[in-house]
Amino acid sequence: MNVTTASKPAAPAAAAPAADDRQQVLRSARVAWTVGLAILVAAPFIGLYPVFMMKALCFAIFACAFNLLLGFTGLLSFGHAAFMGAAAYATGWLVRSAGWSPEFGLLAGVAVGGGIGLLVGLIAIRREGIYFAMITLAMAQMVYFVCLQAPFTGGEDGLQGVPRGRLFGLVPLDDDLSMYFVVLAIFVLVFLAIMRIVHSPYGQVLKAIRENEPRAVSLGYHVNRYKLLAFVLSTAIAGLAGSLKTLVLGFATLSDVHWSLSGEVVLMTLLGGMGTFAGPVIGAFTIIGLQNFLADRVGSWVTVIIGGIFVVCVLAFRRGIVGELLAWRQRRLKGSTTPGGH
Amino acid sequence: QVSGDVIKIGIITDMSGLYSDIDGSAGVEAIRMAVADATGGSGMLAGKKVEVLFADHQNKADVAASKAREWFDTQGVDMLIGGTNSGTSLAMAKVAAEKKKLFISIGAATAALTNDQCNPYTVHWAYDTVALAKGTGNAVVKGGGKSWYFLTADYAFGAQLQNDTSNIVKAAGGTIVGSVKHPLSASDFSSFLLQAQSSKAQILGLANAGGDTINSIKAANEFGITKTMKLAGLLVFINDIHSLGLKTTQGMYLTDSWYWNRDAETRAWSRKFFEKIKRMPSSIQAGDYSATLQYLNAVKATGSDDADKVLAQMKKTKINDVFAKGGFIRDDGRMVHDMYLMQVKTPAESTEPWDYYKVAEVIKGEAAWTTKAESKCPLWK
Amino acid sequence: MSTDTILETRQLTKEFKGFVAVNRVDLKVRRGSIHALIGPNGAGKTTCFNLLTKFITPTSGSILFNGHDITREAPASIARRGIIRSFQISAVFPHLTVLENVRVALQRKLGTSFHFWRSERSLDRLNERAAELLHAVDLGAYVHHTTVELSYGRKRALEIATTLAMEPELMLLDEPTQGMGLEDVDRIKRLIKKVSAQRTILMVEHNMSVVSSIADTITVLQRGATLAEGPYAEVSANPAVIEAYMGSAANELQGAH
Amino acid sequence: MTEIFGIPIQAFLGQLLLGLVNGSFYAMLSLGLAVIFGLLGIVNFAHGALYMIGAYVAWLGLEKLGMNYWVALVVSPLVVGALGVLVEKLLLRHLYRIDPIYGLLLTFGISLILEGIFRDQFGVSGQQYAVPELLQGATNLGFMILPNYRAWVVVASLVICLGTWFVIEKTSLGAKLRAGTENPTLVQAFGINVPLMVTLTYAGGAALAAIAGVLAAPVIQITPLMGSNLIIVVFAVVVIGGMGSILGSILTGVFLGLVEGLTKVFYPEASNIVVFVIMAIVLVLRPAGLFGKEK
Amino acid sequence: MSTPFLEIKGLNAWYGESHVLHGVDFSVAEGEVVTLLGRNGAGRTSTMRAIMGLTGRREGSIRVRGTETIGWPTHKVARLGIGYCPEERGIFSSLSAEENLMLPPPLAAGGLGVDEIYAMFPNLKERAGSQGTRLSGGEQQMLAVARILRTGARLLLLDEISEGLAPVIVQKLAEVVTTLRAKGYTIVMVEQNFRFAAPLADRFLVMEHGQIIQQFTQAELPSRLEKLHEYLGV
Ligand SMILES: Nc1ncnc2c1ncn2[C@@H]1O[C@H](COP(=O)(O)OP(=O)(O)OP(=O)(O)O)[C@@H](O)[C@H]1O
Ligand SMILES: Nc1ncnc2c1ncn2[C@@H]1O[C@H](COP(=O)(O)OP(=O)(O)OP(=O)(O)O)[C@@H](O)[C@H]1O
Ligand SMILES: CC(C)C[C@H](N)C(=O)O
Ligand SMILES: [Mg+2]
Ligand SMILES: [Mg+2]
Repeated sequence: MNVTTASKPAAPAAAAPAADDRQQVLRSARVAWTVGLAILVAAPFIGLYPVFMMKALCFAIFACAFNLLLGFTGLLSFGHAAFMGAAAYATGWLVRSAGWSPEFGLLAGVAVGGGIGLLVGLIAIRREGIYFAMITLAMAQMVYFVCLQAPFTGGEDGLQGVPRGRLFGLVPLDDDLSMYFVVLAIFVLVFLAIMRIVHSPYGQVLKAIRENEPRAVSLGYHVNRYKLLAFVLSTAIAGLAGSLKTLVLGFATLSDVHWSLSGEVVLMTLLGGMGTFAGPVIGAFTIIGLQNFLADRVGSWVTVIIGGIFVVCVLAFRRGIVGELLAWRQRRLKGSTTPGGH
Repeated sequence: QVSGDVIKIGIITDMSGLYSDIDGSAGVEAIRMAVADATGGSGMLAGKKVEVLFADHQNKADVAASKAREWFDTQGVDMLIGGTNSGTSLAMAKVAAEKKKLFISIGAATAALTNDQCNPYTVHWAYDTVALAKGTGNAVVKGGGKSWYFLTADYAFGAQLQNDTSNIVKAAGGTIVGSVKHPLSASDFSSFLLQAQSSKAQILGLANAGGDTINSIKAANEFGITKTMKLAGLLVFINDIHSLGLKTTQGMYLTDSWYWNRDAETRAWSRKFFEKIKRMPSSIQAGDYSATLQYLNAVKATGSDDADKVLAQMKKTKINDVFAKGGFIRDDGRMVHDMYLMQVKTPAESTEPWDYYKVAEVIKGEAAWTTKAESKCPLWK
Repeated sequence: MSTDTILETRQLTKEFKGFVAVNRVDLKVRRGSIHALIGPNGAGKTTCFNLLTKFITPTSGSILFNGHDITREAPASIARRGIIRSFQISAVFPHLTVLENVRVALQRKLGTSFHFWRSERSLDRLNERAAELLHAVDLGAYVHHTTVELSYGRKRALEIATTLAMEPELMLLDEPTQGMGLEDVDRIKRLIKKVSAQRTILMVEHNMSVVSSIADTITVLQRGATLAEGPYAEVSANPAVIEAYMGSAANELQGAH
Repeated sequence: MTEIFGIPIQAFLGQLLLGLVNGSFYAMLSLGLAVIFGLLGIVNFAHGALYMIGAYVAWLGLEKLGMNYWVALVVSPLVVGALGVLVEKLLLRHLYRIDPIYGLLLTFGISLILEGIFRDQFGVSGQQYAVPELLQGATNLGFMILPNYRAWVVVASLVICLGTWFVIEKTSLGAKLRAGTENPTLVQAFGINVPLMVTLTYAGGAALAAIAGVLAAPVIQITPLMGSNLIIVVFAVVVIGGMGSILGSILTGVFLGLVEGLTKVFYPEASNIVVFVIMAIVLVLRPAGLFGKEK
Repeated sequence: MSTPFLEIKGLNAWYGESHVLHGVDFSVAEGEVVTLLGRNGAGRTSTMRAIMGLTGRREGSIRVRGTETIGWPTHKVARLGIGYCPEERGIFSSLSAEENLMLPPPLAAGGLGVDEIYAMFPNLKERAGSQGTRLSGGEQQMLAVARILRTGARLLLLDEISEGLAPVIVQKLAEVVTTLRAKGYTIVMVEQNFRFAAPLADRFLVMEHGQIIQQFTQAELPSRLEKLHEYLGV
């Protein structure tokens, strides 16, 4: 479905194919992209509930942002909800109480996500691996309590009744359909932006750092600066996801900053396939869809099922859905051409 | 004309959390009882099926609002009942108004639903913070409790209840010394209570509910707070008394909108309820029943499930059922009926299980609720 | 100090919780030479390397590179000055292609490494130079392979190519022939000799056939301290060195004759 | 003197004592985490869930079997320890050779499963557990009325913490554990069954969590979420103390409990975040934590 | 002859990707003392580690008293009665000297008693309470050897036990090995210090590039010196 890079902890999803294989991969990737986009464009007309689709797209953006960090940089942040949530609150308050227009609300969300990301990143980036995960988790909890207690966040009630307003003062967003296409457009832009980041000179360095950090240091890269930038980019995009979600649903609440959401986004990425482009999107749709579908049917078992998926993914399925697909196709391609080397 | 050829009633309430005893699945059962009674057991009204949907909002406003929106958009729900928790009701009220559907809040306490946040599609059925404050607040101040400190649940309900009670206390010549907020569903109240204790106030006003009230009362006993301060439970349900026991609660004053052991009619209905649930109904569960019954009667009368028509019909009909006598829906959406100031019996006075209250005072409809002068609701001007 | 000395350590010392791994080492590396660091296991060779590249911080002593005191500089800054190391265990970017491995090293000089908005195609102009370097280490045929697929020896060659791409003034090689078959050893030996033109090489190596044939100067460490220094012939005849490293066996055997 | 910095001394000492109670729980939980992390290198996210189950076992024992508190204090750690054996043998075992991050994720998943099951069974509204008869009542300390049970919690947890510390630092079993954290392969080369030791260590850590759960049962609401609410603070405690340091986790736990208590006196709004603020400061000044060793 | 105590055939071993043993074959009879010779990096340590199951992947056959142990977990191998004294000594810093000494559990009856050990290494008795890694290098080495003598292991794998030690201690260790030999222990030693190893061993094995390239007995030693010089050579 797309070009991948392997993730640090997981086994490699794919090796670089030879030139004609690559053509073939590109061609099938293009087909897959077109189909995916077509489905998204057609979604509201084929009976998919637009509010659900918008919510899922927001989470897809969130998961993509997270994947930029975990999948492409090798940093596991266990507090990503904080950035999404803080931005959601910021946008909610600015749009509702300060009367900002939606586009500025979104920009402010990006700034808030990135800004808090910078602060947290400066502290967390000093440690690696599980330490990094635990520190981000703890810092995020701090954001959570600030959101719980700050005077403008509405405490347990959250910020409610955030109007969607008019985009650029022109497009009224109250209509679900026009809102949907705005969300879709933003999603596509973010997706392309992430692809560009990954396939940029900067992305190359990130990849190198993830593959072998001491080596990257010895080549003269100040790796912490690169990681910090990745962290900030990721949190800024997470902020965008939060802001957008606030506009779509009309509220920002504590669920948006709660650590369980941080866990969910890890799962989305892991399930879809970290270090792949489409993985987080598929993961987000799967998890949000599953939650929606199961919530009324099985009650508390949703948590059990989600936990079960986590366990299965970690034990048996570390490449995720997209990663497995790619690996499977890789194996088929390998079967037909002789492997290089030696 | 019935939309989608079914009359769909949805209830979104706390089905698993600290308020689930007060409403929860038993509340859903009360609604089913109302459907059965309104349709003569057939489940069909004017040839259309009546359906009941329910969902758990987990005390989260966002979950409640999303579910409500989804139900209106995709399920064609015609009338939404909001269960416990003010935060969720305020959120659902906004969605319902946007979708122009009828929303009846039963379990939520906040008077804001029919005051500064009122809207034409919201009806508030059982009780509210103003009524609680007027009932219990006045009684306590009259009994000599002049200086107050509040232990307040940190969300829409707690703040509103504290605020409304403060107004009453001040109006009656009392003073407010301070307050401390605790999170909804707090696990340990000890440090909040120590804060309260050092305030030296006479009265500790509990502006919380359900499990939180139960636990704060217990912890207050454990830490000996009850020796220096008197507790005033501002919102106490019969389920709370049941789990705390009469020994701990005897003599306490509380205000409620309904009591199962009030008269023959309430007793008869409650026994039916008890058969199914093995618990006596709370006032909210009775309210669930009443609201559903009145709604379905109005649908039958108008032959339509259009919110505007049904609501107009409901507003012009007096409400006389097991829950309320001579009740009516005011322009701000408040269902006006009598409230009761009750005192908890001593263990000796109680003659049977669930026989817990003496009615100390019936607060008449006119006196119980927000007055026109106080109201900021534009619909009632 | 003379410009002839590219790297100098003065009383360089590293203690690990009371254990002195490197003890007052005064090392002088002459510009343009191949300088080997040998010594028994645990003598402190790798630790020395780690100190020079600041992967660990010295307890005391100083390090001078081209006359500048670099003792307090960050690892990346030291790399930027032109001291590049290779690792005792293979240090490549396994899931990058062979070409990309070298390009990552070349890329730094371009100054666009933080440009996340630019296409990676902007790096293509480095391909030619990268391929050139790969040819130099006989990896011309593997340019587009993913690095994991290479044999161990070829990975080490790639590592050297990557290191060369940094145009280091001083290359630090930690056991470049470790774990290799004979022909790989030979390839690497020739390679080192080849790339030593116009630059200085400091290497740790146990393989005496490599050391004896290409090293100009040898420093022998033992328990953190310098035991001997000089050209191979001299050092290998030093009884202390024979005792501590080359093996008293030889000594004994000779004596027995 | 009746006031300190304008705060009644009673409130001050009272909150400090409550802080000590909380600190005892932090200490016990972070101790278990430290033991598990030390030997297995796994950040046990499920620790909170194990703590929760410890409390539920006590509650269920009382409700269904009439098992009293003192029996629960023994049975619950056994049950939870057995659960720990299962978890380690069936799941964690497969993760030792890969990135430790997966251990964190796996135990996170496990905690979701456990929590979900208990939520389904018992709702989230919370169960009450009566204070055992022997410890009912309160002692008037003059500045506050201290429920006897809370005093017991402090004493019991300190005894348990110090006991664990003693076992690990002063006994031959502890010597094996310590040696195992330093160099498991060599310990195994001496013929010690390290995999078994690892299993038992995890079980032991789980049992510690369960004891904390039983101790907590009478003072808080027993809810399925009681563990996950606490565990993040405990993580912060562990990071501040220095991962894997036994004594560090005990001292830091108690210390942070006290700090929280103090914050409740002077600036209650910040009491929830003070631990995280301290964590940030400690990390900036000493990245390895207060008692941690530089790697 | 009876089954050898240790019999190794076609042993291959890897550390990650690097292939360090390329088909090692040899056997050691009960009560025999064998020394592995070779240059740095020849694979002697790796051979010992492979016997204990401490390398990465292994292939081939390792029989201890006739029991195939390849693929066994390390602790089971050890329980066949093998004591391993690693090159890096492996003294635990978080344990006191005495705790270090008492750490390995008994594997069989007949191990030396603590008193015997302290009699053999009086230094250790003196330093019993100090932190393991605070001991001097020589003391650490003694501790590492002493530790496995306590367990009753009958096959000892001693990796460079004379390394970095003062001549007196080396001498002491030589005495210890001689004593053990007299007691019928089976010993495989890796030694760089030929002067130390030469008089102790019954047999010498020469390794290069992860293979045994030469074997000869104590008696053949004088005639092989020339050749040895070349192999170990300088
Ligand atoms: N981080 C550390 N903490 C404690 N001791 C260390 C540390 N790193 C190395 N040492 C010790 O320092 C000494 C020197 O180690 P070093 O790795 O420098 O040896 P080397 O000369 O490279 O040996 P080899 O030839 O085996 O690679 C050894 O005794 C080692 O155990
Ligand atoms: N952990 C390891 N990872 C990778 N390679 C290793 C490892 N340990 C040893 N090697 C390599 O394996 C080869 C054989 O090493 P080994 O330690 O067995 O040598 P040796 O004969 O004991 O020599 P000496 O101890 O004198 O260095 C060497 O090339 C060494 O560098
Ligand atoms: C039923 C009640 C406990 C609900 C609470 N009074 C609220 O409005 O939030
Ligand atoms: Mg080394
Ligand atoms: Mg060796």
